[in-house]
Amino acid sequence: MGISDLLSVVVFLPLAGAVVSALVPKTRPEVAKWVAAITMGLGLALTVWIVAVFDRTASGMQFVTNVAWVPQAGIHYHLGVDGVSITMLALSSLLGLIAVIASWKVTDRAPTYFAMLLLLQVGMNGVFLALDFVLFYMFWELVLVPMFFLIGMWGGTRREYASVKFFIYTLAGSVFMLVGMIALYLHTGTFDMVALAKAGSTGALGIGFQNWVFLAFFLGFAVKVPLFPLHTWLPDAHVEAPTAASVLLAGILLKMGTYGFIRVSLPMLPDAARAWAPWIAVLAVISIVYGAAVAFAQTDLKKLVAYSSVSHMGFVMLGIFSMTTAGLNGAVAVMFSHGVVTGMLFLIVGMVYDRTHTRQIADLSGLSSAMPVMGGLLAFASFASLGLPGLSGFVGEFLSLIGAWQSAVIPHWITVIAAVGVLLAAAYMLWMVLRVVLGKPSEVLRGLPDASTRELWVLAPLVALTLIVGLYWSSLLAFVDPAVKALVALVGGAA
Amino acid sequence: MTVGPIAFMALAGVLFCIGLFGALTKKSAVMVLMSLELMTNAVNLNLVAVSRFVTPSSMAGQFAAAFIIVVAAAEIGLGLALVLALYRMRKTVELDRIDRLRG
Amino acid sequence: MPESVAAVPFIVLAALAVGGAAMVILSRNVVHAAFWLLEVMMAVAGLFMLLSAGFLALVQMMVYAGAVSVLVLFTVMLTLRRREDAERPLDLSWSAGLIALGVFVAVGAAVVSFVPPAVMAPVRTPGVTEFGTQLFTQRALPFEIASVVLLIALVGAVWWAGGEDR
Amino acid sequence: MTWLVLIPLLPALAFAAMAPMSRRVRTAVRWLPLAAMSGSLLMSFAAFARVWPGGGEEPVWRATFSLATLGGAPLSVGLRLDAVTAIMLLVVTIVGVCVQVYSLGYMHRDERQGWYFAVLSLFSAAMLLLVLSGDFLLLYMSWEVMGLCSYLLIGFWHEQDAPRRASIKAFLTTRVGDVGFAIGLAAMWAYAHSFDFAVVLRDTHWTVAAATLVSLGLLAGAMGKSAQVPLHVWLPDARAGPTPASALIHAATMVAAGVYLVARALPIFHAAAPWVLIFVMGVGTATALLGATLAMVQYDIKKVLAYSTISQLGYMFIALGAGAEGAALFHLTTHAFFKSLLFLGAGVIIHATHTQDIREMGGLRKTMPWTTGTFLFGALALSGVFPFSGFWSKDDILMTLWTQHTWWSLTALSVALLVAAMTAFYMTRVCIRVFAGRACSLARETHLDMIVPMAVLAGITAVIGFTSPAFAAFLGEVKGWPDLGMAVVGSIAATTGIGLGVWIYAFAGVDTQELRVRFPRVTAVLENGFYFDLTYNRGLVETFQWLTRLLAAFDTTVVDGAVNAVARGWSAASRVSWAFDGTVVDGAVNGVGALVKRAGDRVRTLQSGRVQGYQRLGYAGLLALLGLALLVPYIGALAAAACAFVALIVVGVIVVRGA
Repeated sequence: MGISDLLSVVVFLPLAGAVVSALVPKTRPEVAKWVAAITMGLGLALTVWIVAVFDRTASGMQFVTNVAWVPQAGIHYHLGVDGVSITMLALSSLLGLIAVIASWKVTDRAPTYFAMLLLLQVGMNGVFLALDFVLFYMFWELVLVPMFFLIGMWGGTRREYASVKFFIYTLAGSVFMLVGMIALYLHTGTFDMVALAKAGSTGALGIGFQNWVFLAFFLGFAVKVPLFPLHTWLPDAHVEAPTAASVLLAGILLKMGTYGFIRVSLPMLPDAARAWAPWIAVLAVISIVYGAAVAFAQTDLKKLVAYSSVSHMGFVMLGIFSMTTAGLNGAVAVMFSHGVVTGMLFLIVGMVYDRTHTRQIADLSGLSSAMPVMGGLLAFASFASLGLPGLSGFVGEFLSLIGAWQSAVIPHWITVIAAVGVLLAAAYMLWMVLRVVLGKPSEVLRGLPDASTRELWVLAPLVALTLIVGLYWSSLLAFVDPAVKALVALVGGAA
Repeated sequence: MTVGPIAFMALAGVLFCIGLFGALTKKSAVMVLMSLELMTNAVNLNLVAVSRFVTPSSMAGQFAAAFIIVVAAAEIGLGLALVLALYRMRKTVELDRIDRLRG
Repeated sequence: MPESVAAVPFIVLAALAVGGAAMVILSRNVVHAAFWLLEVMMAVAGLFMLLSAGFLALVQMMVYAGAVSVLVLFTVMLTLRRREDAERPLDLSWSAGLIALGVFVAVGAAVVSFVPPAVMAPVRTPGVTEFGTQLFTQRALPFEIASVVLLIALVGAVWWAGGEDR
Repeated sequence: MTWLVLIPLLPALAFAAMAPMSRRVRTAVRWLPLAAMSGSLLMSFAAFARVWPGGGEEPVWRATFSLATLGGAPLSVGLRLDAVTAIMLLVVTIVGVCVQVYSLGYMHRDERQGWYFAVLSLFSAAMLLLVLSGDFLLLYMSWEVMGLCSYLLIGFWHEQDAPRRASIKAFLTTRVGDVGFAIGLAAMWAYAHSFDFAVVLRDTHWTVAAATLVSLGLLAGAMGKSAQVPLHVWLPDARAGPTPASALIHAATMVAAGVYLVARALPIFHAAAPWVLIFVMGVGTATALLGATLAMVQYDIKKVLAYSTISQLGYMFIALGAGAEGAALFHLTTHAFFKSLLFLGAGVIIHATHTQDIREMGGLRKTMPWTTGTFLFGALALSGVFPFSGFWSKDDILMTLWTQHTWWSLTALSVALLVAAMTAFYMTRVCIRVFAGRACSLARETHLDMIVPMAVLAGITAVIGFTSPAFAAFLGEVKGWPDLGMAVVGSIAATTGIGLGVWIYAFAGVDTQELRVRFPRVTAVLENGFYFDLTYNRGLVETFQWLTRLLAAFDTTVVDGAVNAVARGWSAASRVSWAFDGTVVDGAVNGVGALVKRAGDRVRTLQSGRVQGYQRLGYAGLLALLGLALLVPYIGALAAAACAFVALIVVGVIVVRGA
């Protein structure tokens, strides 16, 4: 097995785990979770290996596997990583393992539950590594199924509604994506994403054609991001989903949308992207401000975090469609940091919920007095989320902002409003901290235990990553920059 | 006197449509399954004929037909098992009395 | 075009197949219909022979004529409470007939517009030997998958048909 | 000279070590920040010695560190040591060590004091990093971390409501300014492609438009941090935190960071449109006047000092507006010492009297001689009395305004003189209320560990003024001893204020309550701080909260409602459309109900639940599609025929109607 087969192993290892986990009898849930943990752990180890041997100076695809799959239709089994996808792969492998450990106490139909988590992992890894459109689409849709079941079977009180809404909404989006994909295929005769990117940048596609295909892909990706006004599935799905599913939903699934924009819309349809950029920037800014404002009014902690995701993903979109290296670097940094930080927030909210059985902000106050460690970590995550320098959230937001200002396609006033969004983020986060973390401890918190060792281990890597990326930007951006530079050169934006 | 592929294809078409008619009309689940078998047979016949006349050396159509037979056998086995299960549950094999999906 | 097929046996077998199929649909008695189906299967097996697909003909005989028909007959027997239950109305319907006719017109149009390409006859028509060789070399994977499918179907069928005692 | 890195690093490490500790262990090692800070102090002296004798434009030492590469170009941050940095380092570390020592005594009863010391240490690290940073990005980053520490310390006693609210208010108000700062940085990057002082301030040739934009952005940030009007509202509330933290953060160092920022960026301000500097001066003037006015009417001793800080920061902005970097920094330095001294003194007084209200104090000079003495040193310096430090730095600013001699600067000068008098007046008021008169409490002198830092600061306050020419020379400016005329004018202003204060509060015994009753409207305006808070609360905060609730409702009803409406399925949709048809086409209202029912029934029959029905539909649909596909070439013709048909009917109807 050569090193280039590593990617296939990383993608399909969880599938094997899922099969094994599903076969475990219901009466032995601990076997299933160990299977899941070991599989995820192996996957993470392999990912770390890939990250370690990844050539950070090169801009192209690495570890490429490309064999004919359905040669009649020109479909290939084509995997590879570049600087953008490797950050996402690392994030998804890490959050996958964390999701499993965070679900350690799940006993209800545990074998199926862990099989679903593992299956989800196959789809998530696959989306970020696939370089053939058909493969990409398959993984993309594969993600929906386990998430649907995770929400629908292990979710909260309105789980049916939330899961069906999530499924249909995102499926409706991806149908448009399929249309765009087929249109591209009919026009160019290939499903190969690398070849398509080349075709797009050489101007092989007319602007009229590009516009329509861009719109189709936009609908597919924007639902996933989610961009205002296509975001309403997100709060429902988040509130009803079990903690681990929330973590993966916010941490990885949303990134699939923005990753699609980076991997598909920008390089393949550059002219259309340039033409649409100001409008998308407007939507992004609305997402930023609107998400922040709505988050401020929430009374449910999980909903607050969910709407904050809408706001943060707006920064990603702004960075992407600035079409500058700073903006795109920033976008990937926000994607990574949001995965880590929001994961942390959801985990902590879940841990608090496990103890108190409430997520109402009004019920929880004085967390830092009742559980100093938990409260401190929640405050830490909030500060990372509101973009405090020295923590990871700042890196991306700042770079997105300067990229947007620098951009030739985005007017300055949009950037100014986005900067106000940073202020609003501070407002809702601090307002939450004020009511939840600070103050006199409320009745429901009395006598509850502080974070356990397992919970600390779940959060520790996220805290560490937040600090490392925030203090040493290159630890993340060294991977991203060459790919972004090549992309911007392809698209022809400002340096 | 000889016949070419068109004769076989026409025959297959007739068989298929007879099967289709049966599948659409019959009220007994067993009859519907039998009609489905007719349709599969028609398809197989078509495949083998085209393989014989168009790609005589590769036998691709024959393989396809062989696998269809396998799947059809599996299908009829499962289908009949379902019919039995249904019969146990509802004491009938009449399809028009099985309408739990009614809107 | 490779060597053609003699018309006389084709016409005989085709008549048997079409007639049998019609009888399947038109029999009032389910048991009779099952026997007519068996007749159609055998006619099709003959047609396979005619198309020099010997192995398939054999499989057709064994699987359909042997196994499936028996299965159908058993099911019919098991789901009949009285002898009279075997007699059923004809259940003919105009709309279904129209649809079937439409499909036939469409298919017929497709068939009529089909122009057989000119193909060189092979040196030797491949037979059962070649079929077997290919089956276990080039097409080993589909073969294995097919066996797994059969196995799963078997398990499933047993499961569903298993009865109340599980 | 890489050891300079240790100056901010030591306190940062102290914080990093203490943050994960348990409360008990943290309390046990509460001396750790002090140890780290002392190390920084020593190294700051060493750094100062390296820069000595100063005067050069070029930094003595610089180091860059690549944060990231953007499109292959490095995004670097760096440290630099030059004269300004050396002075700021000394100011921060000296005040910092004094406050740390003082805090050991002040906080020793508090349960969570370990956390207090840890945050104080992080703050020191951020402040030291800020003054050491050689580019605007690192400066901005440490700036925000300071904001966090300020937030944490103001809200230190978060079980009470007031500190919690004050902390969030402080963070958000300064962040309003930081929005401008961030935009300024973005514009700076877009124009100069660098944040480095050397590149941005010296090598870049700024266009007026770009420089104006950037300087306004930076100014916004500075106004937030340095509590300039209209972003000053957070500073008076910041007194809710522990008093020594107020001394360090909200008097001496952090609030001066805005002044430091503008002083650093002054070359950009010079390149900007001329009105920008005048605007800076105007902001400073307004702030100085407003702060002094409000300080005169406060009863809370910390609030008096807070408004006084605002006023003095305004003074510094006036100097910056005049382009006098040296004068501003000198006032910053002297102010850091005497204002922290005053806050520390206030802390002792509050501890001793258990109140912050100066009306409930009095006669402390007998029981607390050391506190009285040091506090008086600070008060005299603040009032600008010779030879205390405030006199010298204030004189510098006044002289700068006089020499600039423009219409604007002379206006500012007259206001500044007025403010000087007012400052002397309100400090006299506080001193008389607190120290004179009969003793009204059992206050006792505090311990030595708190007196010593105050005494050190008092000593510095007394002598540092005499370094005025040396200070300027060190920064590379040429300046002699103060002009006698301006010194006399300044002293007259101070004396007038003191005299008035003594006359009113000590001799004439004017009843200020009576004044309040006589001028209710003026009183109301002053007591509400010119209604800034009220306006912001009503106009911004409440509107924002209302707006967020509105948007949240909008989100669930309209945006999500639209989604649900779409998803409600064909059955319902067809009912609605049938009903619509019924009303519009027929206009027969009575028929609607029947139509709706019929439509529903019709849709329902499609859903028979029978498999074969579905199958038939499927095949029929397939055939229809096939037919459609065959007809496609003729679709254009069919559509044209249909259009023509409709047009014909429309024309016919019009003709018939018209006839």
